[in-house]
Amino acid sequence: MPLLNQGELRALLERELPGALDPTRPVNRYGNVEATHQLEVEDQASDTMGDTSPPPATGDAAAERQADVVDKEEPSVPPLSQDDAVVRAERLPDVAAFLRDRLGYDYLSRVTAVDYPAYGLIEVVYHFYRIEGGPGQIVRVRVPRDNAVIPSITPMWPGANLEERVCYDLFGVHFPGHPYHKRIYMWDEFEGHPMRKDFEKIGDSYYHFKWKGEGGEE
Amino acid sequence: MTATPEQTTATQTALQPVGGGGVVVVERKQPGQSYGQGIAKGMAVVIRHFAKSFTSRIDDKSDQAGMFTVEYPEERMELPEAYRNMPVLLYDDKTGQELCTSCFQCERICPPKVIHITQAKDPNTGKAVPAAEEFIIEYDSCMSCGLCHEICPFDAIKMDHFYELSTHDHLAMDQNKAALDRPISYYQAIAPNLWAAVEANAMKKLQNNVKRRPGNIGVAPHMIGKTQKALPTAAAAGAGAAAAARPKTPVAAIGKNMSPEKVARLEAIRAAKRGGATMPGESEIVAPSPVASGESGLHVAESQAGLAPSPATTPAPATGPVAAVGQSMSDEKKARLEAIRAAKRAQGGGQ
Amino acid sequence: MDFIIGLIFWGLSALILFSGLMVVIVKNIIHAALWLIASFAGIAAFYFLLEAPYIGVVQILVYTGAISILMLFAIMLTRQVTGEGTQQLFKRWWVAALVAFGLFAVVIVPTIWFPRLPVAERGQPTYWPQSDRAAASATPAAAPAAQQEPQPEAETPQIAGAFEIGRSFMAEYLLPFEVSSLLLLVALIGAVVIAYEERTRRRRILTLAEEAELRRSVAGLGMERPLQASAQLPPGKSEAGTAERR
Amino acid sequence: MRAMWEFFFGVGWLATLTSYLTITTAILVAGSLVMMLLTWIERRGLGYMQDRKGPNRVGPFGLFQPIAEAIKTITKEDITPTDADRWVHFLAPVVILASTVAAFAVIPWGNLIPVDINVGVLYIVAVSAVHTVGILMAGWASNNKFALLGGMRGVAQAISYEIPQVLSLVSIVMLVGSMSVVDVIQNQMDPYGNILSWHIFTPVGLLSFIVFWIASLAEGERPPFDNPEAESELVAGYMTEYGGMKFAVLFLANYLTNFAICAVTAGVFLGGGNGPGSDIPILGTLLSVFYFLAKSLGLFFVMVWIRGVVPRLRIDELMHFAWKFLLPLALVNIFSTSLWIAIIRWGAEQGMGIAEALGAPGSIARIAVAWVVTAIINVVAFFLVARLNATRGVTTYQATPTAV
Amino acid sequence: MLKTEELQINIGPQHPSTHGVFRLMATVDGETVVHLEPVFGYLHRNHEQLGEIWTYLQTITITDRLDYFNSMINEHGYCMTVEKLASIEVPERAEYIRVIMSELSRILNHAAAIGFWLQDMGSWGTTLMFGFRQREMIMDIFESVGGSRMMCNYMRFGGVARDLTPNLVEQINLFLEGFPQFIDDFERLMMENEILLARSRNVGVLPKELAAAYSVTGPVIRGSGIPYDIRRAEPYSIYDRFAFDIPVGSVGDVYDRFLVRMEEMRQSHRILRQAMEQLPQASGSYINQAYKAASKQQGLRLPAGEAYCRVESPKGELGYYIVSNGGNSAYRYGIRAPSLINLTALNDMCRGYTVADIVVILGSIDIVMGEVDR
Repeated sequence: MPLLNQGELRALLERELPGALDPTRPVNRYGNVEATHQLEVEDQASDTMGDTSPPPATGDAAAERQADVVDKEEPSVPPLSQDDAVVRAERLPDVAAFLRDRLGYDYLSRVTAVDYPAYGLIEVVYHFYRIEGGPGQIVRVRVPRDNAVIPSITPMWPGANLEERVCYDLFGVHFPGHPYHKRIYMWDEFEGHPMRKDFEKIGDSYYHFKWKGEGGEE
Repeated sequence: MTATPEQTTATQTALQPVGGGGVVVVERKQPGQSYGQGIAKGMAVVIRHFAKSFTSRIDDKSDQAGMFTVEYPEERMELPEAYRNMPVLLYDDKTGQELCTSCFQCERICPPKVIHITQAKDPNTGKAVPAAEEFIIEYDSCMSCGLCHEICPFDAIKMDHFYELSTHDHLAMDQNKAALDRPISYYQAIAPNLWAAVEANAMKKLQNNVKRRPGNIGVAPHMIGKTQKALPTAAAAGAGAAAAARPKTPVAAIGKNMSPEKVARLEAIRAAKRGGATMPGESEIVAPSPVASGESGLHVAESQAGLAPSPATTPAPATGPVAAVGQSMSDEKKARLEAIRAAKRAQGGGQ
Repeated sequence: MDFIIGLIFWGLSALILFSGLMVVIVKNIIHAALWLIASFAGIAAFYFLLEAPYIGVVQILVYTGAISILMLFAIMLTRQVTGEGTQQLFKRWWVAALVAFGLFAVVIVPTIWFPRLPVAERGQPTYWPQSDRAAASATPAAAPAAQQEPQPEAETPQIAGAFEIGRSFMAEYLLPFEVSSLLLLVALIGAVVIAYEERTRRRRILTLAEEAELRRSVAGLGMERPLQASAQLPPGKSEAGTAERR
Repeated sequence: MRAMWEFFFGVGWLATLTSYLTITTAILVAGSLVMMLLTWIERRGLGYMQDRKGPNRVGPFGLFQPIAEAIKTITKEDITPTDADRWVHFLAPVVILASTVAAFAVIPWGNLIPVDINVGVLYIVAVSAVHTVGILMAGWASNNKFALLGGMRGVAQAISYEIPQVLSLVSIVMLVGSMSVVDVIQNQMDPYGNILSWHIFTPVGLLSFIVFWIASLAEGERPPFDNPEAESELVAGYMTEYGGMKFAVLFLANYLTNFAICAVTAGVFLGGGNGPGSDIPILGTLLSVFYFLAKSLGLFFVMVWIRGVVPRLRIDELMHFAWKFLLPLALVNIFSTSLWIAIIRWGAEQGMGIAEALGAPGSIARIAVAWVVTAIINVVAFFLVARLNATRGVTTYQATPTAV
Repeated sequence: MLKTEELQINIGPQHPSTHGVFRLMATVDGETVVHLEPVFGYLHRNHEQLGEIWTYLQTITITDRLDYFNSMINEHGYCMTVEKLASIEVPERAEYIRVIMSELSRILNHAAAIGFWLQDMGSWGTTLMFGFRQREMIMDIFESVGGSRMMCNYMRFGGVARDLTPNLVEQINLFLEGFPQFIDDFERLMMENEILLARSRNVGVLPKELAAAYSVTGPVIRGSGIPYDIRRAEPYSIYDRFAFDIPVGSVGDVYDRFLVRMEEMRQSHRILRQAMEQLPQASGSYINQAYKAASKQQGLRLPAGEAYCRVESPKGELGYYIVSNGGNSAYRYGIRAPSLINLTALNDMCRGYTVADIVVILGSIDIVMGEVDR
């Protein structure tokens, strides 16, 4: 079947699997609005899918943008791409099956989690490719940071097994349905997820590991 | 070994071998054909190597059998020029002047942060002097990546070829300046071409810096006694002569790959700066447009190396970060600057 | 010369008796087996002392080499080794002691009654069954010329040389020789059958390729939906799979 | 030897005792020296085969390296694992070394013969059977999962390779007529010059040499059969829990077994000690010892050569190989040996009338016919068994239908 | 009869043949493997967080430490991702030098991998020594070019750090001259060895239809019969200028994977010969002049956005995923490590085989712990 180019996947998914796409527009709590705009809570249903141009920045945010003061303490947060297929978490397995069975993208290359504390969410990026070659497709799932739960696609794609465990271990994204849902690098009693932006970095001084029971220093 | 290339039946669009060549199925050995002759072949190969390793040595890369061992303490492999093991500081043989002007570039770029420099102060005026008073490299955690060697604008820090560093005294691994200093002739011996490429530039910069170093400040510790406070005439003459040979405009040397009109505008800015007038051109941060404005990242205020303005694609020359300019001006100039900035913000808002 | 042989004899017999005793006394059953092996070695040494190297070597090969391994394997693979649990003496130990003593008496009385060992006189083979006495007496005189064994002019003839045994297997004792070889053959085949039947009954673990092939043949299922990642076909299914494929 | 000591002590039994003791110490000292030479040959030979130098730092050409190693292993701490069977752990190396050294009692060094019992060949095989008891003791007593697995494997391998080893010797004993090692060597001294009469140059002897050599490689745990201490899977097999002196003893026993195997092979198949000029009275003995050592060390070099080439056989393949390849070959070889003897030696009264037509027993024509007949049988058997094994699968996993 | 219950065996983390610090908990029934559970994390240095703290130039030094057998290919992948995001144009000569170094690194890796595989099978190092001798020669080239044998730190954004001197070009040609004879030696030494055939035929079979689902890449997937090679599937750099074949296996067992590696060495040699012929005509210098100065590289600030770029490393598909927020260090720096993903199939491949086969199958996947644990 013909290779899809970048924007086509969104349209196709919308038509084939209604409700699979994730309509929400995350807002940036620090007002760093360069790439986001107000959450239109009210028009949830009649969301205009079509417009893929970045939303206009409102007046005061732009001014704030100018002042280098903001630039100094809070590093600017990269924009969340709009044109890729952003899928609702619970519909991910269906989208993955759709991609493989109908569109022929039968090779999952990469599952990456990216932490956006500014938007209050974790975005998990799936890269699908065809085994015969050619450019691939990117599917994104955005889940809130505090309870990040995405149904695991390991039962269908055994290749995602270890990648999902890495996302769980370093980012805290839970994958119900994963055959071996345990930490991959850290030891099981480790608390916290090291790759999250808010995981306190302590430079090279020794990390005092607190056992669950004692809660004491060492 | 390779059977005839057999095209796969998969869709050809994606897998069209542009440069030619297809897919070849590797040939497997059928069972039941071998009665030990496979092992016999292997033994033939091994015994040939056994015999040859007595007679010949492998010295160049094309022959495949013969003695390969280099017996380390007696015979040694000769190291290529670009070999890098541990950074060392260079000083001029004659005058004993160190090339390092403590510009902190290497300290900033060092990934494991093992270089620690303190700048020398002029004892009487208390002003900063372009020389390093104390220069420590923690040899035990330096990974010899060579980034300091590449970024040093004065070619003061070079990668050495010395790898027998084992010691039982861990503290000695924090090498101070005395332990790090090597004469230029030493580096010239181990890496002639690399030094020849940078020598002219390094020597010229050394002359500029030596002029601003009172007394024995920049001299390598162990050379202080030996060299009479030779006036830099002799060295300067040599360097000067070399410098004269090149075109006179030192400024051009800095922005050498820039278009002439940009050089002219730069000249104007410099003249204005010397005259204390404000910056004629408007200073604004180029919005991080998708096209990278390879803005030079030198945020460092006190660097005298001058900004090498990058061939910014946007018309307005990015004159470097706002903060750097504002520091050395009087307060009324600052107020005027503030006014300009407010006007810009208002104008910018409408963009 | 006799003094040294006497010395060796008493030493060896002490070793054999001691290790025999230890077999019974020691708690750990592996140690008991090892003491038994020591006594076998002692007996082999006896044969060498009696100038019968062939029997001595066969004793080493068969007993110390093979049967001891058999016993050790059997002990190791069957039951718990360090025997703390088992208590040493039964309540009515004296009955066992009485019976043991009775048997010992039965053995020791004839040896004491006939002081002289029935050692062969010059040229006369030892006590052999009547029927063979005639045949036996013929052999030593006309030893076949071709294969004259480099016979040291030992004072006493070879009581049981390798040559003697070989010849008698093919001559007088041909029938028992064949019957025993048949017996061994039956035992061998029995072992093979038991091992083979036990191997097939065990749960056969399918490799990935066999599973894929099985999945294709059993359900004709296409491969759109690959296997559960690390799940494995439930044992029941694979059992049925193997039985059916056989 | 006895006469000399009698002169000293004048008392018969003491003289024999001391004479036997001197012979034993001579064998042990010479054995250990040769063992050190073997380790040196192994490491330098393997080195040069891989285009690198072997140990050449300690002493000239690295000759003192084995001594350095001996000192190192002896000075290492000698630990016994906790709640291991202390006595059995201690006794295992003793049993292994004892069984190996005992085999040297019968091996003649050229013309110097320690003791000549008329069941020499059988004695060697019997004593190496005791070796397996030691392995099992070592494996069981180390109280370590890996050691137990290694021990079990070692015993299984040793037992299943003992049988082809013995059967291949049976055909040689049939050829010679007596089991004494000295007679076997004597038989190879026959009139047609010294070299051609070696057993290895008869088709029967050749096949029995192949079977015996491969089976002995397994008996001495040499690659490709070094399963018991297969580093890549079970760390060090039954030797895992041994350190210091006990490991040195195990190591010594291992190399002594290898030397014993080479010596027996040299003796039985290559006419150990026979060579041009080995029958001169005084000089001959020296020469024969030299020939014997040259042949044994040459065979050991072949062991090192094989070690440099082949990977290790898996334990189940190893068993298949023994029972389905070596054993049938050994049996076929016994059959062809009987044919060889029948054609060459037997006359009319043994029912081989037609052989009479070819001439007197032992004549050239008879030998030629025997050569042809046995050669055909052996070669056909070799290829038939090899093909059967290859197709019926020495490997346990049948070739599943290719997925492509 | 004899009831055998399953035995839990730990292979590693200190085990001679686990290619680094890596533990395998194997449940074994008799000699047959029932279940295999790899345990990672012994060499975890949180490489991805370092990429987020350091600037882009500094991160090049740690990409060498990912798959420390071929640092050149790691750097090549990383630099291509940054150049794609910052749209830096790479001159032709630099591209040729990069391809030459990558292919040399591929030969180095395959020669060593086959050596280690034989070592796991117990062949006492002959093939390993021959493989390492070839590796030594290539590392001499890397040393005179990059400055260090393994941690080359040689590639920069827009090209390479140093040009090829004429002497070096001559050294490479000498190496290519002697290489075919090395491969024939290597092949004659092992590939028809009966014991090796017995140990590796039909062992660790990964059927073709399952290979894609496990998303294994590199020689493992090509061994199963799928011609997936990124140099051909999605040609990057100037690979589309060279004619080379993709070797593919038929059964998908351990033996096929190593025949594929052997053939890949021949193909790399073929690419290298073509590259060395076309090198003199390549235009441009060894680095994009705009980015020649180290200060330029250090100060590079990528525009906000993300890029995912894939490279064919000898172990499989090596992918770099960089999300940038406009600053001079990455906001998120992720790596697709081929060794880690290839291990997903290890458990299913080893099931049903013996303990001795686990080590052989692991050797055929050819993992490096630096890349698995990151």
